[in-house]
Amino acid sequence: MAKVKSLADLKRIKEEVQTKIKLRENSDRPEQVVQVKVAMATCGIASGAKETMNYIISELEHQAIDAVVTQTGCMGYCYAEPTIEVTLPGKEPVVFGHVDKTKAEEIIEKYVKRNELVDGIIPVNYKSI
Amino acid sequence: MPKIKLAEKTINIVKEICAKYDNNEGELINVLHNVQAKLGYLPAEVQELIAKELNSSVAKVYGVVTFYSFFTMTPMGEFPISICMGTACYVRGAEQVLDEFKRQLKLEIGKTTEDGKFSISCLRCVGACGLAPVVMVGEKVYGRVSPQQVRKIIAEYQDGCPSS
Amino acid sequence: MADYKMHIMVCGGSGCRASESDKLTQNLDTALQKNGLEEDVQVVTTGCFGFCEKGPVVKILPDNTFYTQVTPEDAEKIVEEHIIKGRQIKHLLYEDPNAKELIPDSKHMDFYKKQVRLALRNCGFINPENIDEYIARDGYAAIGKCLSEMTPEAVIEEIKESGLRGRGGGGFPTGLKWDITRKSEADQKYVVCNADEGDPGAFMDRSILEGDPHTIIEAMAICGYCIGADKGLVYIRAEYPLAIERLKIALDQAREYGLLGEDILGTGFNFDIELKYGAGAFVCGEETALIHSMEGLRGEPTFKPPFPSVSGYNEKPTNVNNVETFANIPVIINKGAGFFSQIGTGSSKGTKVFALAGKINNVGLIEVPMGTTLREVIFDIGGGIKDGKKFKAVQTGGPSGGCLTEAHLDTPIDFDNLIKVGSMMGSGGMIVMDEDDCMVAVAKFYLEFTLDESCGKCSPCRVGNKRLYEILDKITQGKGTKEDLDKLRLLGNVVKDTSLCGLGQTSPNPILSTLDNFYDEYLAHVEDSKCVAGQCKALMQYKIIPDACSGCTLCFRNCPVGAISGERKSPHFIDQSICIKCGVCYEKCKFDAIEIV
Amino acid sequence: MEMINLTIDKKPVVVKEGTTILEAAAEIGIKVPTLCHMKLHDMGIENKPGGCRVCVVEVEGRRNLAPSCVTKVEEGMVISTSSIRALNARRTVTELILSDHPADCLTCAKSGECELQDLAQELGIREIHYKGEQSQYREDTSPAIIRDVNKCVMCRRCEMMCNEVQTVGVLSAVNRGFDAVVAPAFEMNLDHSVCTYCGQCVAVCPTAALTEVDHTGAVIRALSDPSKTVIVQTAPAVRAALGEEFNMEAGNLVTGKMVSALRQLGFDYIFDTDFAADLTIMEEGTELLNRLSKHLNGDKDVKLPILTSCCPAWVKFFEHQFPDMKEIPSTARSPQQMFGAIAKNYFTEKINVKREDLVVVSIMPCVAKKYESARDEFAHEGNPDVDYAITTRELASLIKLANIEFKSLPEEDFDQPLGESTGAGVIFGATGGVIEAAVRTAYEVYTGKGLEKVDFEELRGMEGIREATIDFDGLDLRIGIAHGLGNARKLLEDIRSGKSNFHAIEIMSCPGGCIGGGGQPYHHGDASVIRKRMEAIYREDANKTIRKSHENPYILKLYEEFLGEPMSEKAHHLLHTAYFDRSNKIES
Repeated sequence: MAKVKSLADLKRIKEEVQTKIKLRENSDRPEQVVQVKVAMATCGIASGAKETMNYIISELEHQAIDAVVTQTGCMGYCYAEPTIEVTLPGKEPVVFGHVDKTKAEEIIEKYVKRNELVDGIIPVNYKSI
Repeated sequence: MPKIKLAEKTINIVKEICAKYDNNEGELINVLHNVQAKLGYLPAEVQELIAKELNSSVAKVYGVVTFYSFFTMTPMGEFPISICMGTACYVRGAEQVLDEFKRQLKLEIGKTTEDGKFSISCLRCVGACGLAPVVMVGEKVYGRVSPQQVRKIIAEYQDGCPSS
Repeated sequence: MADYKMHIMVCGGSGCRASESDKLTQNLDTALQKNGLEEDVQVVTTGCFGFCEKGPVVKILPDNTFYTQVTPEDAEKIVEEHIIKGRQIKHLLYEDPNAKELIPDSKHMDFYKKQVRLALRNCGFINPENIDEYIARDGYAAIGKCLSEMTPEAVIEEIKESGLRGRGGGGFPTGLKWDITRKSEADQKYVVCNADEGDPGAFMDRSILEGDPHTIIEAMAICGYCIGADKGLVYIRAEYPLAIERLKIALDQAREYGLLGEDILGTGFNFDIELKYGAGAFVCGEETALIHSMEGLRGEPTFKPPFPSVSGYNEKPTNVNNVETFANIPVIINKGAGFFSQIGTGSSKGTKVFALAGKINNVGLIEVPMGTTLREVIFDIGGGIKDGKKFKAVQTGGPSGGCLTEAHLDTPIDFDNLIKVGSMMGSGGMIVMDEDDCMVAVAKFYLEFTLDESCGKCSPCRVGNKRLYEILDKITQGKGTKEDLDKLRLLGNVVKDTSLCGLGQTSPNPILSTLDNFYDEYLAHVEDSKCVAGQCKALMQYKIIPDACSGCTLCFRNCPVGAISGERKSPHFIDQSICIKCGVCYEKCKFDAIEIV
Repeated sequence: MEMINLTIDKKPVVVKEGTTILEAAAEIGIKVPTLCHMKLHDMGIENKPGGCRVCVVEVEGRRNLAPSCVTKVEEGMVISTSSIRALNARRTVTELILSDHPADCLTCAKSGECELQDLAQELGIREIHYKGEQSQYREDTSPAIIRDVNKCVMCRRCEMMCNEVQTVGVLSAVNRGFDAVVAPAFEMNLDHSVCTYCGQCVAVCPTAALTEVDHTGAVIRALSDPSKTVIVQTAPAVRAALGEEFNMEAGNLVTGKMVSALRQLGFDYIFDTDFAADLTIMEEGTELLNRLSKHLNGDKDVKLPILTSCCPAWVKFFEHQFPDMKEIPSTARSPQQMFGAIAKNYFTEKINVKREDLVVVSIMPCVAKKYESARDEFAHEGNPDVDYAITTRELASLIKLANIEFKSLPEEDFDQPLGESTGAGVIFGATGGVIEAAVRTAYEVYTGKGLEKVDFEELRGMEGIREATIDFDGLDLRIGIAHGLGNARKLLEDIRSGKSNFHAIEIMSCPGGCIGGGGQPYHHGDASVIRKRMEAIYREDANKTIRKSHENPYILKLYEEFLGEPMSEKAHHLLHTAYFDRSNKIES
């Protein structure tokens, strides 16, 4: 193990290890970060929810967007699987259907980063899942 | 002056531990901890030896041994039973549990059964207050113990082998 | 580095570990491997979550699902249901004791809502055996800042400004203490961390050491820098094996990283830490006694002055602070004195950790801002009294503190307020009592503790506490007189006024406060031979109500001493001369046919 | 040094910085009662654990009462030593101590001398309000000291003496809380321990937790047995202190009255240990010169320094703690034992009494002498050379018992032949005295010249360790002196490590020498008493016509008639001894 010889060394190590606990830090303050819930019931998994989730997690991390990506049970929109719910800080949750990799990319680029609306929103009246 | 008899192995253990602490009198408590961990208790002869090794007086060593409740001069049972008497355990009935152990084993606190199997002692808060009242047998922790469970706990060890 | 998508946080505190949380961790790992998820999900053993009542506790991130009383056998289900299928496991969720509903998310638990975690900031959050996780949480940034940007005087000034007061009980201003030690000239000085937590029912220091050992190491180094010491000593209870183990690991890691040892962070500052073990003596919480114990002597206190800051360990200037005090230091340095001092009350800044115990729903470890009321702590965070019973008293400050009543529930908790109402902060034990607790017996319990723990050096504590205990015992036996109550008060005051150290100076507090607040209960014992709470066995009898007794023989069969006689289907009878008042019959009776009189 | 202004009981006081409240109060004549505190001025001995809490006083502005013995004065302090609060606390604390103390004052060995009894009296305690369980320890009787731990008040004085002053390390506080007492390891009996019986614990104990074994009854029985001839010897330090027991000023020499009292008590012959001290000088001095000349001639087998061996506690001390050096001390027996041997072997012949019909009683300032007289090697077929050794205090109680009005007794002389002594024999009672006596004789023998001045001031004093060089006509004789076993230990460790370059060392176990012995009237913490006794000893020496041992005519006669010459075979047999290794052996 390398010695920490200076303050700069310490900062470097901190940056290196920060990602290790990023997930924990974010989950401790979900309301301050982007929250994504992926419906992951049998129907979801069958239609590729797992791949979608993996993609979202790695993409958000890659782009250094603080987010919490969780899985949830069936949202009740089996016809539109994979479905995800996205909550931006201070905003109401929005549910998207048929989210494959391409769609996910679009959601991240447009909705998450620029707050522009994209197609595929499932208009519903529910509080949360 | 009566000669003090100790097994050679014991002498070596004690000397080694004292040497580890540079035979420094100021490390007496650390030395006692180590010796008790090895021998299980601190008999008079061992205290004499420690005093000699640390160039201290045996009265002083004994004064320290009798000051701290962690140190004991009587060998503990094969299965030492410790009942937590911390406040949390107390208010949740530790005393009744203790009484039951005493009654079942016909044993007083700090004593060991004739067969050397069990000894009873009280502890101050093991920090498992959420499980109060707590009983420890050796390293094993029993939580939320009721007096009715005491017989069962003892039975676990009666055959000489704890069912884990 | 594998990027984990989920973290399973398993409490590895002593309490949860006693309920096999380590086996649970193993099983979780196995189950993850079985499902090929070891790259996606990380199992983290953390320090205490605080929610000890329902241990072992498991928290799943990022969704903050909070599982309680999890057994090793539940591991597979957690992986298969929750991790893979995203379904919460209902029976492991925490049920709000009052609203009777399941709480899926720790963010919604009353227990956590009102807490502000500074000293406990990393407990339950990081793996205490991994220095990297500590560093990721700004660990060692504070010592870095001190060494590179601040003079020792500036650091002390910052601590002074923060208003931090010693959390071990005395409440002495920490910055001032450091300043005095700094100004004592000597060739060698010492930093001592008092980790000999001995209050029955208090375990905050243990939890910090188990959950976040590096914060203590860092804070001690900062203190060493400020006072001019290159040696630190942690005086730790030998009864805390897990804390010792974690601290040792942390020390090794810090040394390996060069954060302890010579030339720390290239600044020329040297500091290292050695462990010294306590051996079961409550009085060693008193700093002079602690120092004598570290020197290999009987842990007897000596008169102050000289204070340890002037002449302590090996007669060198020694700064003694307790664990929780140290745990606040990095926060103050990193976030600034202003951040810290805006929390709390006028005279007591920051937060305080309490160990909630007794007849309360949520037994555990909590941290709240100074100034939080007892009511908030007991009823909101603590979830109220167990089994719907009535709140009677809360004991704060351990054996040195007093019993407070309903009337004090809205008192904002801080150092001075508690003293004003006849108790004290102490190290933070908080024991809640309900209607079944006899206050005379409670006072006796505490006195028995002090009696056991008195070092015997000064006469008022050695003999005075014995006499106080004997009087209390007499009262609980129903043999007390009204004159005895006056004696308790008179003698208690003298013991307080004349004892050598804090132990004797506070030992009568449980008696004096119960006399003040529950005088009627004492009076009932001595005048009517009645124990209202039904706890003093000598003063009560179990009797069978013939009309209610169905003659089921259940009591009869369960009586351990054969004191109950009677025929099936006809009312039973308890022979009072044989009865040991164990209460088994009372508990067993299904017809409420046994009364306590 | 800075001066501090404060007010005690409304009186202004100015004292030096660092003064305690207790001392400051004393300066204006206010005596705050104490129990555990004890300070032996100019001996560097102080006991102030601040534990008894009897001396608490009220300091304005402080939350708690302050123990005056350890609280230092501060500028502007306002103190009340007798406010209701302080008085109530003081009385309550004393009552608490009494509540765990046997109330057998009327028959207690310490009655009349007990500091706790005095305190209770002073505070006017007539009732103990807080009664309860009392400690129950067994009594421990050794050849010299009785421990009655039930009377221990945890003042810690004995522990301090035993560990810090004497470094014997037999006593320690043991157990804790209500059970805490001072005791030997494992609460073993003293006679199983390394106790030297120096008796300094007895000398400082405020109560009767530590007292000497009482032999007065046995002495009375011997005196009343017509078949016995009972003779008595009195140690030099006794005459300088006995008067204190009869309310006489410390430092009064009561030699003549003491002789007179002993005669009234019925002793058949009143002899003097000083005579035997002179004899000791003849033997020890000769041994010193022998060893010295052999050493100077290059004999490597001869070890120097030579150490004195008069003090039985010191002998037992090195037998336990420095057994590897047991060849170094002089083999000469102590004066008490030389006297016993001469009495039972020579004097019996003179008066034609059988050995078993002669009872030798010694009056000693010492409790270790009881042990010494009981050592096996000092008995012949079970009959000891010295039958009973009683302390100065025990003699006083015998005198009181016999209704003797001590103060008005006439001065009488010792009997002969064993009652004649020189000034050299007298000064054995004070630290430095034995070596000074030895020097007076050795000088003249070694150089063949007469001393012009017999007073060696450089060997006297109260310093714990002293050294001096005496010019022996060209030979610089280097002398070391230690009193108090802790000081002795330092010199011994120097010898062991080869650092010592002394030719001769005198060691006495008790601070001040025998005048401060464990069997002397209680000093109650007043060290000036010991100094006054010392002055008395040197006064007695100065007043003697013969001041050198080798000029004692009866000594010369004894050699002529009986012993031959110093170190002769007979002398060796009767006047010398050997030492034993009493160290703890740990074996497998």
